[in-house]
Amino acid sequence: MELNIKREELLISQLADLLVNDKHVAVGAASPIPGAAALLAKEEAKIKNKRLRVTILHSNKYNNFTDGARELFDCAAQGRIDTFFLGGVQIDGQANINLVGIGKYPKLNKRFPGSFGSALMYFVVPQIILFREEHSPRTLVNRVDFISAPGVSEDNIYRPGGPKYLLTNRALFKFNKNDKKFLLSRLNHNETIETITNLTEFNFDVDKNISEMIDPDNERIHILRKYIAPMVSEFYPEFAKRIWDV
Amino acid sequence: MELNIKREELLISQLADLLVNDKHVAVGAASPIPGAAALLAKEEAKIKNKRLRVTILHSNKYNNFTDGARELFDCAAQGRIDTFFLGGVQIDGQANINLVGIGKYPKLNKRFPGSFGSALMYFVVPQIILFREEHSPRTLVNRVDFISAPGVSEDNIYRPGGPKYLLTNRALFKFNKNDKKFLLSRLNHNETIETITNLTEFNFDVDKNISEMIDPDNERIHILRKYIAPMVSEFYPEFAKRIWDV
Amino acid sequence: MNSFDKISVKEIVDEVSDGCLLGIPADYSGVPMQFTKELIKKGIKNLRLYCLPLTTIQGDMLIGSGCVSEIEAAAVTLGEFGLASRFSEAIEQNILLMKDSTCPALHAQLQATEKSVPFMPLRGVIGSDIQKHRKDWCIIPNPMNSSGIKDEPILLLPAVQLDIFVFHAACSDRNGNIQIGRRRELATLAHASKKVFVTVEKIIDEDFFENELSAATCLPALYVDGIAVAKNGAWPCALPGAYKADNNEIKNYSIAAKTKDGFNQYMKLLLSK
Amino acid sequence: MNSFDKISVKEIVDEVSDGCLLGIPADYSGVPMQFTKELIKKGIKNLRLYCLPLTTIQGDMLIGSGCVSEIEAAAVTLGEFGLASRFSEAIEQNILLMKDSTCPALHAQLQATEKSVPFMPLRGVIGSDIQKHRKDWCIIPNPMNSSGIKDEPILLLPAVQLDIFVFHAACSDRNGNIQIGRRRELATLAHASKKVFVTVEKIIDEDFFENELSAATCLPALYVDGIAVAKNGAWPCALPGAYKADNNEIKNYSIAAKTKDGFNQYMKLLLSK
Repeated sequence: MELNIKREELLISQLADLLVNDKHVAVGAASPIPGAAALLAKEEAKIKNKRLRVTILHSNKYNNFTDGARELFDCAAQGRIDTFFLGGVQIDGQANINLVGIGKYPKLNKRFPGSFGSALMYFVVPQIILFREEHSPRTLVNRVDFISAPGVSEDNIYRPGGPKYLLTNRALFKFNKNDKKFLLSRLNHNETIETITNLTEFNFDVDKNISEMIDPDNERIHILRKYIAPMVSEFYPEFAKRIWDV
Repeated sequence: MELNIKREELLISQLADLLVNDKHVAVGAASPIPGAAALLAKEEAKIKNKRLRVTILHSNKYNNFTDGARELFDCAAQGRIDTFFLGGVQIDGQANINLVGIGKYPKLNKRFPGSFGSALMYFVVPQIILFREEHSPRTLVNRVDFISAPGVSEDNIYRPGGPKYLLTNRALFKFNKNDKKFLLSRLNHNETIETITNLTEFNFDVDKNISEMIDPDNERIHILRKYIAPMVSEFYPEFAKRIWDV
Repeated sequence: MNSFDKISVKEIVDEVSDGCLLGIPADYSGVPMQFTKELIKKGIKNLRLYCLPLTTIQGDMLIGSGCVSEIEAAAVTLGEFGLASRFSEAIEQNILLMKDSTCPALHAQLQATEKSVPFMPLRGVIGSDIQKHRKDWCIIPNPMNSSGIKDEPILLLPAVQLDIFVFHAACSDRNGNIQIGRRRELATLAHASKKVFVTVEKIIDEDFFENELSAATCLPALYVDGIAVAKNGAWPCALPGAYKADNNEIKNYSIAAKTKDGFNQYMKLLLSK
Repeated sequence: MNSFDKISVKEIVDEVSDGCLLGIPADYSGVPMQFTKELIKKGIKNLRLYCLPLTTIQGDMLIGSGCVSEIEAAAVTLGEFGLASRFSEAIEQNILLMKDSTCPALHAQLQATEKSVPFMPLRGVIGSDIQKHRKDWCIIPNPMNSSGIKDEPILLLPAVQLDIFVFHAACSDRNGNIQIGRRRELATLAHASKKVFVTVEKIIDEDFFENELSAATCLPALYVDGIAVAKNGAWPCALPGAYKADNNEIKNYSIAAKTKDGFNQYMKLLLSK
């Protein structure tokens, strides 16, 4: 039987694939797709008798911290978080991210909330996955208007962490730290290198082994819909209702 | 009716007199006389409708802290502790204190426990009261063998706190910060300037208004024996038993 | 004498002076909304807000009401209800000074004051435009040999002491100890503030320090200058462990606040309640 | 898969290597005496002890048993039972390297590691002989303009990361979260250690995180590498909130330990139990 896989489920599945080697994944505010991916990866790890801890901020139940709001940052700085997700109003070709605004700072034309903890997390978490659903020339820009956190740093900067992937609703890029450049590696169904090139302002390389995103298999979809959906509905009720009607 | 006042009660009374303007007194480990003085001052403040907080470390009941062992030091550094007590294997005429040992460090002839938190507390608590029962040339020395915490500091050192008094079982000294010298101001009964001079290795000045220690009045003795003694017995049972048989 | 000062919300408001540096808790740590309404009624001016590390409706309302001249934060947002429009507009119109920061820096600056040291070091941040625009931050070569990286620049952040910090909590005990649970950033804010006031749902006739476990959930009374009872005092924000956010109300606010007029009408109604 | 690793005290001992830097809790924060006995039985050598901020019978026994080459502490003492004789004698005989420190410095060095910064500043201490003898500490001119004092020297302390930290606690929940109550210095020690093991009186079939207040009393399982049940595991030391110190036993120890022979006889009996 063919399952009708939703776009969000496909993205969740892509992200879950990136978490299989992790011991501790943390998810920040307003991130239902990364949150669902982390819980899915945790559930699949359990089946394989492996242990994956998931910390979802703004949730009480999936929040492992007891030392106040600073513990996320201390914990990450200690190297105890393997993967974290960041977004951006703008993301550029060197993986700089902008969460502050559009225009010439401080005189901005359009002000967004601010940089949150990105300016530390981007430096210390080994696998930062950039996640921005909107894939367009206004989000994936040549040069961000404001660097909330830089994609790369000089050699004399303490930086065990940094960008590893960028996922949009159209494509998955890997980030090549040495070339300071993204590498297009997976395409969503119906996308081509050409459509992605047209919708991306920055230049990127193309993986020799570029492929389509792999749909989640029946077992994963089963776990996602049966076990993960009700968990997600606890802290992202509107998202869970829209996608899974739970 | 004349009360038979014990030596320890007289010392407790001297210390309590020094706490009347305080809002928060903290007492470190192994200090039954300062602990009793702080609780006495608290009780007397209550009668005058004033509020005095007392923190006694190593007590659960009189410990106001919830941020772990560092909170005493943070709290003091914030200026939230008005009086703290320090002792010393040796105390010298410049109010340097030695809690480490006798001999030429690090090759000591006699090793004592160590400096505890004195090296910070002495700098940040406005009123440090040095308390050492034994008054002898081996405790009150010309120059300490090891400075756990210095009595005075240069002007460019952040130092809102420091020594204000030194109480022994024979005398009470004030410390003069400008002259870097102790001033003998109260004598225990049966002591004279001469006996104190003979038993003190360091030089000191003598207060023009030097007087005998004033015995606690009947009301204070009543409060001490009736209310404070049972409190003290909770965390210094042997001391309370010995002095008050409670 | 009581072991704490029980006062009114208005008396807390009286402690806030024009131009002072006010500590602002995040939406998850007890937002003192009833106090904020009274503060706006008073017509306070030129507040400088220090958010640990962000603010939602509290900061947006104060900004929209013209009470704020400066704000230091890692974010100002209405979360799932979108942008904080009064904040965004004030920045776009250049009438509000924003000291853009990042969460761990806001924590570290208060921890410096907590320890009474002049600065705290922080890793990361270097190379960001946040750092480039913060003239109160400085970078030095790492003076500590043992660090490992050659010629590593180290970012130093200045100690920040708040003039006043106000938050809302579920309860205090009879001695004025405040139950904060896991929200230990509230202790950091209190430690770093000259004055601390708390509004609570209720005062309980217990001594939280009688039990080691309940003691562990407290901010000790010694850091608190006054406590006022304010029933439902975080509304429409959540009070962790007590009640959830009134999302309908926050949504209504987010829609109204999109325009200056809509905000003014909303606030007129709110303050007349 | 269980959410934590339940192991034996012997398996914890196997994790301790000769020469490693071992974190030592104060007498008020859960001394792992059963573990310490097993460690001495194993014949561990050249331990470096980092005490937060002091040690009592645990440190003295390890020193007397020849397990320790170096100790960093603000004090080594048997408290009301007098000097820690094995420690004092080892210093007087010049066979133990003591890094004399002061309580807040020991806290700050771990907090630096907690934040992954190379150093922490500390006020006070300057002008003491503690500071003069610590070659790993450094003093710089205050680079932060806003501090107020002209030409102020500032003491910097290096970040210290422990190799292993072991403590004893009343209980863990079924997910491996450890109840530490107010003893939050245990969290700092855990955050700053590469490996963390805990002995507990019992494992309770509860989830401490189901309730905000009980969550506030925990060290989260994510910092813990293994848990062993050790009934009465702090004896003869106290376990705060659970049982008091066995003062008779500590007094017996303090008398026996006054001489090398007395100590050896005491230990022989203790280890044969």
